[in-house]
Amino acid sequence: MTEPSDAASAPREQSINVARGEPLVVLQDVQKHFGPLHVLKDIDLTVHHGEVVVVIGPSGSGKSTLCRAINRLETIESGSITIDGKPLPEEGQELARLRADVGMVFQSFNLFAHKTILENVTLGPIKVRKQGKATAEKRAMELLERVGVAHQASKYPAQLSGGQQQRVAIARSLAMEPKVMLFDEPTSALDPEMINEVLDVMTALAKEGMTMIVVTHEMGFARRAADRVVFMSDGQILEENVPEEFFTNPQTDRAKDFLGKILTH
Amino acid sequence: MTEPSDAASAPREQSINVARGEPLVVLQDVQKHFGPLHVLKDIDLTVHHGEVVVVIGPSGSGKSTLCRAINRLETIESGSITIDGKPLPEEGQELARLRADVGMVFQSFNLFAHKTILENVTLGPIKVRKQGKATAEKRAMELLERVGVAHQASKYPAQLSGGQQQRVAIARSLAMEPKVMLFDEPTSALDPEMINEVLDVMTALAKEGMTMIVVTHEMGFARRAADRVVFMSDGQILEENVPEEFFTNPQTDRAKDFLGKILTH
Amino acid sequence: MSQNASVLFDAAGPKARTRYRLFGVLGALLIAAILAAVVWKFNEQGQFEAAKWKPIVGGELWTAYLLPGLWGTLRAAAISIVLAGAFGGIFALLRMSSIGPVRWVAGAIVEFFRAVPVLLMMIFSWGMYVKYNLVPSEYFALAGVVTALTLYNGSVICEVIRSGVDQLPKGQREAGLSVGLTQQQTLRTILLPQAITAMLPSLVSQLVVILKDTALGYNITYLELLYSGNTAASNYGNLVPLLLVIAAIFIVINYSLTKLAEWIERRLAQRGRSVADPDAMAGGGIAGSTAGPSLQHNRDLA
Amino acid sequence: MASLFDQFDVLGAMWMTIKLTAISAVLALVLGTIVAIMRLSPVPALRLLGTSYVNLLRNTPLTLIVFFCLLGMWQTMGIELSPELSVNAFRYAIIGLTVYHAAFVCEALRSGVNTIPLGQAEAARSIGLTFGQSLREVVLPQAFRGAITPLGNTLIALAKNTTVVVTIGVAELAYFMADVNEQASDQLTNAFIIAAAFFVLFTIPMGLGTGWLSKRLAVKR
Amino acid sequence: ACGDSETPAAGSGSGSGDGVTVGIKFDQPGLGLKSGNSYSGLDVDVANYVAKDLGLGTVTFREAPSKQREQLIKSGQVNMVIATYSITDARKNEVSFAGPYFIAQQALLVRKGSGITGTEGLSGKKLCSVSGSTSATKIKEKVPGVNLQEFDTYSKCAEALGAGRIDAMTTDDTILSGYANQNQYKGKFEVVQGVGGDEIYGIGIKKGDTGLCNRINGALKKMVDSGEWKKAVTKNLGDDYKLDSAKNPPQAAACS
Ligand SMILES: Nc1ncnc2c1ncn2[C@@H]1O[C@H](COP(=O)(O)OP(=O)(O)OP(=O)(O)O)[C@@H](O)[C@H]1O
Ligand SMILES: Nc1ncnc2c1ncn2[C@@H]1O[C@H](COP(=O)(O)OP(=O)(O)OP(=O)(O)O)[C@@H](O)[C@H]1O
Ligand SMILES: [Mg+2]
Ligand SMILES: [Mg+2]
Repeated sequence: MTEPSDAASAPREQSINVARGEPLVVLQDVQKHFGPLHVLKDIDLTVHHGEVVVVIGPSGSGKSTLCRAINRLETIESGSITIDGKPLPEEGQELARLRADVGMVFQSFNLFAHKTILENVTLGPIKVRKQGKATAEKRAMELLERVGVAHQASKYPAQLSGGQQQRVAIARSLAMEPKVMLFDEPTSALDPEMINEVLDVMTALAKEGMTMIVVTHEMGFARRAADRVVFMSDGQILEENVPEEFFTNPQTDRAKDFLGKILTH
Repeated sequence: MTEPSDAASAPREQSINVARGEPLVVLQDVQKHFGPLHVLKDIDLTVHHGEVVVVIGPSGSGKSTLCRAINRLETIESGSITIDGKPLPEEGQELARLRADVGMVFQSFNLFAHKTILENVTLGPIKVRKQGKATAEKRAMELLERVGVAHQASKYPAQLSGGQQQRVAIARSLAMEPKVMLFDEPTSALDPEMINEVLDVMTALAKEGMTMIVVTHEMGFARRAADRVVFMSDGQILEENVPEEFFTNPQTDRAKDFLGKILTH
Repeated sequence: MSQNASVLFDAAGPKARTRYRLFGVLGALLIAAILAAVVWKFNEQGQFEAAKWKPIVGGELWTAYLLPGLWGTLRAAAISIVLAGAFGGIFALLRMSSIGPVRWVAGAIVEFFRAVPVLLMMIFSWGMYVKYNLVPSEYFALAGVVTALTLYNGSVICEVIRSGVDQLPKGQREAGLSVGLTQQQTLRTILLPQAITAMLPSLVSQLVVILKDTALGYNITYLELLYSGNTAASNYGNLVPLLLVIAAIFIVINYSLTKLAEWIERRLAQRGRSVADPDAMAGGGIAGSTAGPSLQHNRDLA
Repeated sequence: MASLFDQFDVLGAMWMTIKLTAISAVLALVLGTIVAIMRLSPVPALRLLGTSYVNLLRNTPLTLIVFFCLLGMWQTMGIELSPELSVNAFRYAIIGLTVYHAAFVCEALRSGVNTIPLGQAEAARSIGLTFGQSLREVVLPQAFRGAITPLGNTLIALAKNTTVVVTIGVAELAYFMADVNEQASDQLTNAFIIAAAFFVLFTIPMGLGTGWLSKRLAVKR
Repeated sequence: ACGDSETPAAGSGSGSGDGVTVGIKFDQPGLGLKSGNSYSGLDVDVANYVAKDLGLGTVTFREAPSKQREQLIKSGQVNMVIATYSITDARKNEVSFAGPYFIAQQALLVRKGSGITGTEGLSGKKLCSVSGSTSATKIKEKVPGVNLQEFDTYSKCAEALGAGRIDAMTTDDTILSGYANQNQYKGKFEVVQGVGGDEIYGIGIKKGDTGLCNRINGALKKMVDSGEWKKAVTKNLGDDYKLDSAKNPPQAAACS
């Protein structure tokens, strides 16, 4: 694997040194249909500890499905997905436990609308990790502080702007201390001036060595934070490369075409 | 009024020469509240024949309201809005006639879902302009050709991609031969790879000399096609300038801050 | 549908599937046991005697009682749905009128008819028809049934249409106005056609309500299924078996209507009701959708 | 009009309507919730059972259901709910009203669940909550709030539908109307005005109340 | 004389030789019962006899629910109503009555061997009647402790009695006898008479049609004299029906 983008800050270096080379998420020959539609075709993908992988591709190419399959929000038909060497459990407590280890951030935030910001962040630690309320809240406040919304802790999600909600969603995931975080277009429901506040949090996370799989159209983020860009089209992974290489010199026509559409404006 | 459309190529220079200087849309001291919220404060804005004005500003700053007020989809409390020298009628036939002269393109396309593409475009000419069906359809097909969706004429809106729908919406407005076109974030509901196909149509329109007021976050478009950029914040117009000047040298802190947020990613 | 039916829970794994199958078997056994107990009791009381069921298999009971009753049910329902549709359409327009007092009066009338039980209106209007001999006396009961069903269901349909217009995306109206259509033209050519199409499933399921409510005509001697079943039972002495048969007829007809409504709904969705509330697309429903517009409950009752 | 009050037990009929409504409402809410949980459960057999229940009950006229309760359970199967026949009929009326409206309560709750965006349950599961936990912590609290309005509509319909039990001789307001029609038909208009006014006054607060409640408890999105 | 002139009008074409429409009950065994596509019962037999005697042609039966009887007559939908139609002063204001042709009395229907022999035995027993009927009210006055179930039809009471869920039902002895004689209950029930007052069955016709009234009364007299009346009673109400011969066959009242 190539070196991450020039490693500006210390923490990343360390965690990479510890973990780099160890595969964390491994997909092998994954297949998935929706009815007649073949949405995931022969997907092989390995994401290593501390690596940041950005997935891009046209609408409908299967990026979300890929992301969701890793969390088993979608089942796959054949092939295998392993996390930290263990295959995805199929059900029950084990599956729940695995999901606690895989953070997921959605396009539409999905904060629990009837709970306060603080409750959103502490729910998982209390119910799943069985932490005490005080411990959970202390940790939650730290995380909210870190994403910059600590002063909103007692509000309800609807009272926050989209960018703030998404940062809370990231804090909620982080509270579970996940091994890997999945982001499915985390900024595409946001007003433009809020996009950066979320991308900044994500970039910081990447720098700290979090393993991340990010579906996004934000090419700036991909260049800045990704170790690798994966290009999907029609359910297939067509290209994988370091960002610089991918953006300046895409190999396939599909990728060229896609980049052409997306980069000129 | 200039001849916007009969010359397919390079008419912009001409029409500007003809019309530049004649005010078309004039807002004077416009005020508007939503409850306690003062959404339009002392708005003064003059848009000339053939001019392309891009309105930018943070979310909630009143851009949409401004746009909608010009079409009287929102009423204003005081001040005046005139189009081609005539104040906005308050109701009835006259208001309808005025609206026919002001094209409006919405963020969410708003094609008539129960009518085909062709019917969407011919509805106004037939019902409002009292054109014959054949004439209206002939003209509609020309416009659909121009925006590149003529082959979809007999489909229903839901069968088209977002980008295609938005181009139809533009054709629908053009079919009324409007004096001015209003665009309210026409690309922000689109997938990234469809944004350009819409911006291209709008750029062409601008080149042909159409008078346009465009609310958008697409800075590329603003640089490329705008004669003037208007920056709004908290219901006020804080800056007006030619694009180059505005982007490189914003005068107010608000504008600097906003551009800072929006341009880095 | 089946794929998307519910995201409330995960797709079942092998263990869950086994467990579910076990639940299924146990549940089936339990239900079979309850049914067996009921059947045994019914049998003890002779409800399954040949004497009680033979007439039902034979043709005479059908030609002399049930079919005329069914005809009465269908006839009252058909007349009522037509009149209620007209009533609802007119009152919807009145309730959306730009003249305040018209809106207000129409609203009061509609709300009144929605608040008063259908049966009371039936008894009352029937009493009036009889007392003042307002229609030929052979139609007293029919008129009573139709009047009550029309007033109630017409009011409901009025609200359905109104909410149909309300549920259209705001942009549809605005786009109509922007093209230069007047308020009236926008209502007529843009909003109402979409509202009525979108509400078609609700309107069809309103038929179920009307059909069921014709059975209230029983109380005012209207010759519908339940009434004719009772008359038949006076002769054959098999009321319980007959009620079972009548319930089956109602269920079959109403279930078919419900399915029809669902089919229409799917068709509309396929043809691309982009008019549906955008929220609904963003995720209006984690339980799978057949619930339809929120008014549906109200209307399915009574 | 005063003579109606002397001649007939109007107040008793109103009280009967209120009792029927209140008791059936509580029972229907309980039964309907159980059916709704079956319909929403991951167990196919339970879902089938819940769906069948709703389809059967919802498509049968209430009059028939009330008959079945009394004729099937009391007369044929001999289950007597009280040695006092009027109480027995009253209780069967409640059973009939309950089982019928439970189907609608179930549908109201389901539509409440439908007001919850898809992502909520997924988000719950993706932080590691189990099915039961996500139901308890995330889905049901929101579903009940979203269901308040349809539940209110069901309650109003239930109040009006109590009139149907006149057929088994429970002395509520339709019984009163029928009685007047039989014995003092010149007073029918007055009787209708009294009964209609009662229902308007009885149901309007229900509508306003549930409207207020659903606004107050609404989950803002 | 003036009655004669009204008769043809009353039937609006069906009153004279080409047919007559008679309102009866459809659901009362022994009196007026629709059995498949034909009709049976005392009321039906009386109607047929009268129609034949008066040369009215074929008889068409229509259902005449209690509440609609006056209007059916007034509007000319039926020429006569013979449907356990008690003569009362209130009704006389709206229609005229021929007859009476039978005087029934309130009675109880009980299971054989139940030991109930009269109203005294009813205390604490379960009694069934039809909602809003006067018979139930009367019994309640006499025996306050009675345990009353009301249904909307007598058939339901009869079924409940047959199933043993109630101890007695009450209404006119004619109707009760009709049930006691129905196939499915034959031998199971017995009628207990001497419970309450008389119900005087008349034939309702258009008000003031004394001509028709007199002709019907003539026919009724013939029916009694010829023995047809007695035969009809026995056939429909059963051999063991205890006819109160002090009152029956009744003397026709003067037409007015
Ligand atoms: N539950 C489903 N049932 C049926 N088809 C589905 C379902 N979910 C997704 N699809 C289809 O599968 C394909 C891939 O969907 P997916 O959401 O993974 O694409 P994507 O790359 O994330 O697109 P986008 O950029 O628009 O989010 C699409 O064609 C989509 O319509
Ligand atoms: N109908 C309304 N009722 C009350 N408040 C409204 C209404 N429409 C808009 N507002 C408020 O008015 C303010 C200005 O709204 P407007 O839509 O004009 O902003 P905008 O600049 O277009 O924002 P965006 O970029 O998010 O579209 C916002 O605070 C908004 O919440
Ligand atoms: Mg996606
Ligand atoms: Mg806006």
